[in-house]
Amino acid sequence: MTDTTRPLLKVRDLKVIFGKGHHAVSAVAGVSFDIFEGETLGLVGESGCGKSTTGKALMRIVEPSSGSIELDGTDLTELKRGGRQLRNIRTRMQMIFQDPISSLNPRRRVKDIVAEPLDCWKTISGHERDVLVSDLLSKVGIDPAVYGNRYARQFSGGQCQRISIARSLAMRPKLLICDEMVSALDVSVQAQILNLLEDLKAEYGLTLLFIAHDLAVVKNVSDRVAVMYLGKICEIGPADALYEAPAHPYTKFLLGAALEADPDSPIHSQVLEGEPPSPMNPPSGCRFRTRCPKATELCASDEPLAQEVAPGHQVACHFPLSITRK
Amino acid sequence: MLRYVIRRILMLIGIIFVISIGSFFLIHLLPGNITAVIEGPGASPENQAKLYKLLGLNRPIYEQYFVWINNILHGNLGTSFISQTSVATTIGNALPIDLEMMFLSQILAFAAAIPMAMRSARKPDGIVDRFFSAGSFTMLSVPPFIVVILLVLFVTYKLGIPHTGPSSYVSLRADLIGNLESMALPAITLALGSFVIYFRVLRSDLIATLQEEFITMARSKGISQRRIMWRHAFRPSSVALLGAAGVNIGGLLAGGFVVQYLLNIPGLGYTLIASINTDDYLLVQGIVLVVSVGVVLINFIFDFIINIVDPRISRE
Amino acid sequence: MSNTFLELEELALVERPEKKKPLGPLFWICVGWIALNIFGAIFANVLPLQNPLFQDYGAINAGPSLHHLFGTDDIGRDIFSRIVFGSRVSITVGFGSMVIGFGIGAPLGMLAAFRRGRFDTIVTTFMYILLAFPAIIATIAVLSFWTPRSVFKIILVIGLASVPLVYRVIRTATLSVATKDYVVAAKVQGATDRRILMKELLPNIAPIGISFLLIGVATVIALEGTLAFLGLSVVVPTPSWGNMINESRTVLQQNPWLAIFPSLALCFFLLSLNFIGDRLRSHFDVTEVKL
Amino acid sequence: MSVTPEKLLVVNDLSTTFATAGGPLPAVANVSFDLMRNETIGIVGESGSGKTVLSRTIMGLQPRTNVTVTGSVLLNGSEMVGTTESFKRGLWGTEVAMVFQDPMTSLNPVMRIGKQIDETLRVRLGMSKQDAKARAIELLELVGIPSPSQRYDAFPGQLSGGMRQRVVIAIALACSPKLLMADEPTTGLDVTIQAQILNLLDELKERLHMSVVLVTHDLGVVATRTSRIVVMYAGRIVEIGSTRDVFANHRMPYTRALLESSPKVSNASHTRLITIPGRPPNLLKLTQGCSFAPRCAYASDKCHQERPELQQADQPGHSFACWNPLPITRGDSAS
Repeated sequence: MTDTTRPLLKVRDLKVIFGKGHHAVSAVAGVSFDIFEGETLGLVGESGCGKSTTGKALMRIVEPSSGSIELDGTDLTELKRGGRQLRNIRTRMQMIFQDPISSLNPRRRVKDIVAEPLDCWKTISGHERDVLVSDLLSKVGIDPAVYGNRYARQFSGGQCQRISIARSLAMRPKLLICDEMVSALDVSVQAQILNLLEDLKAEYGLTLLFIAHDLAVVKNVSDRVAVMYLGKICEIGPADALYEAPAHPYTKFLLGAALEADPDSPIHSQVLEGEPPSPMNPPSGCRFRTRCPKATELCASDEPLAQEVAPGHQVACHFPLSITRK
Repeated sequence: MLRYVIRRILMLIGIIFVISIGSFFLIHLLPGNITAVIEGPGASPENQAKLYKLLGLNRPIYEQYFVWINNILHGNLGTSFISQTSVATTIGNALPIDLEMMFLSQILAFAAAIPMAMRSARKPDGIVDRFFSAGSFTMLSVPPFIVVILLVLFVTYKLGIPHTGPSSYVSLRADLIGNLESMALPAITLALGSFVIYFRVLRSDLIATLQEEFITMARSKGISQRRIMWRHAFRPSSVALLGAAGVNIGGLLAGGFVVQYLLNIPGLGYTLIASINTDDYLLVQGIVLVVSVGVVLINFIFDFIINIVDPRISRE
Repeated sequence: MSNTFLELEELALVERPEKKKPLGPLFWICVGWIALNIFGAIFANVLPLQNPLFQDYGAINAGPSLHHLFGTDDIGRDIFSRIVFGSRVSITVGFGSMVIGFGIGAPLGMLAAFRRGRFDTIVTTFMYILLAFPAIIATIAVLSFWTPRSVFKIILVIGLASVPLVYRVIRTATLSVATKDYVVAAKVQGATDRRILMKELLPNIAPIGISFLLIGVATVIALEGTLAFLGLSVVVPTPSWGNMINESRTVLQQNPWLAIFPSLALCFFLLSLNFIGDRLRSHFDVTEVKL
Repeated sequence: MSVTPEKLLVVNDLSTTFATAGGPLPAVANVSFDLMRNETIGIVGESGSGKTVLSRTIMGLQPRTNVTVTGSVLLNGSEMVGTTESFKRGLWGTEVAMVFQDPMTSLNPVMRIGKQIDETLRVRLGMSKQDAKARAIELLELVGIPSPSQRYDAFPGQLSGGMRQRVVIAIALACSPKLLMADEPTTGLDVTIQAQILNLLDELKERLHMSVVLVTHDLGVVATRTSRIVVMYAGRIVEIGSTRDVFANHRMPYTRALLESSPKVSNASHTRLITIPGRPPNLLKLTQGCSFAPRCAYASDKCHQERPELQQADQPGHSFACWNPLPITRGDSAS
């Protein structure tokens, strides 16, 4: 199912800087990764680490300051802003947002919301369009005959998210960017949506970038996981391997802080101290060094580059934790 | 904060500049020979020459503006050709009356609006609130010139207090009690208009604030209802109130003009209407300039107070 | 996939119930009153009304009677007919100015909030400077110099003076909508800016615009009344509510009806407009924009 | 006093009903449980389960209009239900205090944080200005705020979410309450900050000998930090027992659904989650049967018609409300 040889999306040294001069904030400070066809890449990090901005920059909803984003060989950063080519390429990559209720126009009918991309591009119309819309709604578990004519404001969060998914699939995109798509939902509804996403991924042959702060959710859906801290990726690797044996101290702390719904799981008294520094004034060298117990002078002077610690597992740290596999 | 203050001051200078240009060009709306129109029939050549010099009419338009603004910065607003008195002096005599009227009416309006809004907000949709809200909503639709007529009708016919003629205004320096008596009706009229706005704005903000989590938090500390209202709810709810007050004082001027016109209070409004009726264009121009700058300054001050009240605003 | 489909079947779907209060009978009474006034204004000439300028010397300062429903003024003109004819000025000025104000302010506000960037900065700064300018003083000043006064000039001056206000309301409303995810979602689907403006933004801003428009009309009518009262509106003897009230001042003692009836006409009209605007605003749950 | 000294809080048959346009809304119905001194109990449920309303009703902080509260809440011997606000005011802060869900909205944005702590000390304990300030700075230090005397003058907007929540905790602790109600205290916070705050609460509970009610939707939060757990669904308790029993020997299908539908870090990637159909019910349209029956795989006719009462399970202190309980799968693991 997963063709891990061909990258669908190649991101190189992506930077997003908000503001100018003294008030400039580099929300994304040079991020590079590939997403291979058919895989799910999880992007995890705490609030303010730039994961959502990365997702939006990939769609050029937020303008990247530098770097390249190559989808199937086309560099998105070179397309004219607001131009037809950019609008067109967006049909091949779609996005699902965090707030399900605000991502649907409350004054439009569900059918029209799902048909929006079709109407924009006028690929199909009339009866064909209606059939496709009904089909999409059924696929996400919403009965088109009963609910198709209702207004979006009448639906609950979980149902809105289903409608959003239906809309994003209308143009049969290759890449789906899911930005915290289940974090606003109750656990029981969250599980439904996650299962639905997995089913649709298989059916439509989708490639996913799954952005979330919840480590457990990310692991459950991802083949590979990238961990972000203060605008940079500090570790990227296969999901199971990375969770089992994190190589970056930050990843280790993050996993240690994640709460397991198990009374026997140990309480980690060794929690990460302090709070992330302001992205307006990031530390020199390694960005994690101000909170890292292992930090040395080298960490303050030199920025660590990504190094491979195992096949497909890279870490940006001068002193990666040793990886021992059983 | 400092950046914010500098930005506001630059904006203030820009606005005053725009106002001065606007006031200057008013004169050019007049049809025909400006000096003749302004001075009316029977203008002496001597006076025409004076005005010619004041406006610098032989020079290019931008130079005319600089001549004019330079005169104004030196306190020379020209001399009225109708009354033969200095415009600056006329304004200087009338202005204190406006300030007093404004001051009295705002004190009355706030004194009524704040406690009533608090009472209303304590039980939204309760009987008291419904009564206050319906009353204020109705009053919102009654323009000040109607209020003042109704008040005059009421005072004169129901209470039997005769409404005296043009001499009814008593200056503050002459007789404090008499002055307050003569100012009561205009101040109440203006206060009613302001009260309606302040009450509605503060009520809806208080209701919103009282639903905030930090109010529940304050309750859970075990402090009294009264303290919660004044210490916790009032200040964050007063931003819109202050904003409304800043804007309202500008709007109040029109109402103030009407009231002065009707009740013969010789403030700026009365003088303005009189000068419009006598085609005393230089006096009109002078009053417009002074009042506009005054309104802008008042807005500026209110903006400043809002910043002190709510530190969130200048931080963003 | 059919199992997820079934999951929902058995449950009631509409979980976010609409909390809307019905508009209520009072709302429709107000709508009816406004409609009646507008009807009267349009058809004043064909309606069986007395000539508003005819001076009936047999009935001067007469109280209400069958012949003169609201009585007559100090030179014997029929007050009822003058009120109906007088509504023409108020209504024309009220709606006319708002057409100008919204015609210029609303598209600018929407565009600025949607485009952002330099266009927004420039227009907004400019509008805020104008907004700080006391519009009422400016209106009075221009009207006192720009003689002779006509309805058209009054509409133009008030209309232009209202542009910054309309701009600010519409821009704020658009901003709150334009940052919603559904607008971003439309962009992501490849919708053109034009399509986003028309399909996503306009339907969500229109309710705010309409309620503000009605309240704006009421404000302008009150302002026109004030101007007329000060003698700065249409030239007498053309009746308008404001100048009728002004004329009544001198005979307030002998003939209070002359002040009371036009005042009532004006106040009921304003009250209805304000009520409709306010009710619509709460009906559409316009909380994010303070008018 | 008739209350045994070990029991700090006794909630008996507590119901909170809101009067809404759509009819009476039973947000909390017939809830009974108790809490020992120095104990931490967890209240778990999804949105709409009534857990937040329950915690506020226990404190007496429910809204003042359109609400009916019946039953009894005995807090350290004092009945809270049906008393006046001024009576409850005497208990708030000193007997019971609350930490709120969203630190971004629970602090007054236009009041310096020092003043917000001071206020309680001065109004409730009658401290002088200087004493209150000194104590406030001590409290800020206690909750782990760096350079507290400088932060004393800060506005809430100048602090991060984690720091604000520490300030909220400092305010709650100002008058040394015996019971701390923590309503989703870490929901809006990042995992690493969440761990800091939960550890802080644990540590303070031990140091100050408090009891804690920890309300949350996240089973991970209560798993290791509580001795007992109350599971709520549609305003009622559906299962209650020691933390271990609820996790390992749960009998109510909803408890299992809640446990199994949440993804776990220890799951292998692409683990299929067990889901329950539908979503939590509309409280205005509750049927007479078990509220969970429409979503329950084990539901029988009886479940739809008759509401199950809480019944005793095998382990002491463990009860559940279900007609068709799950069999005991993993045996008795209670220590």
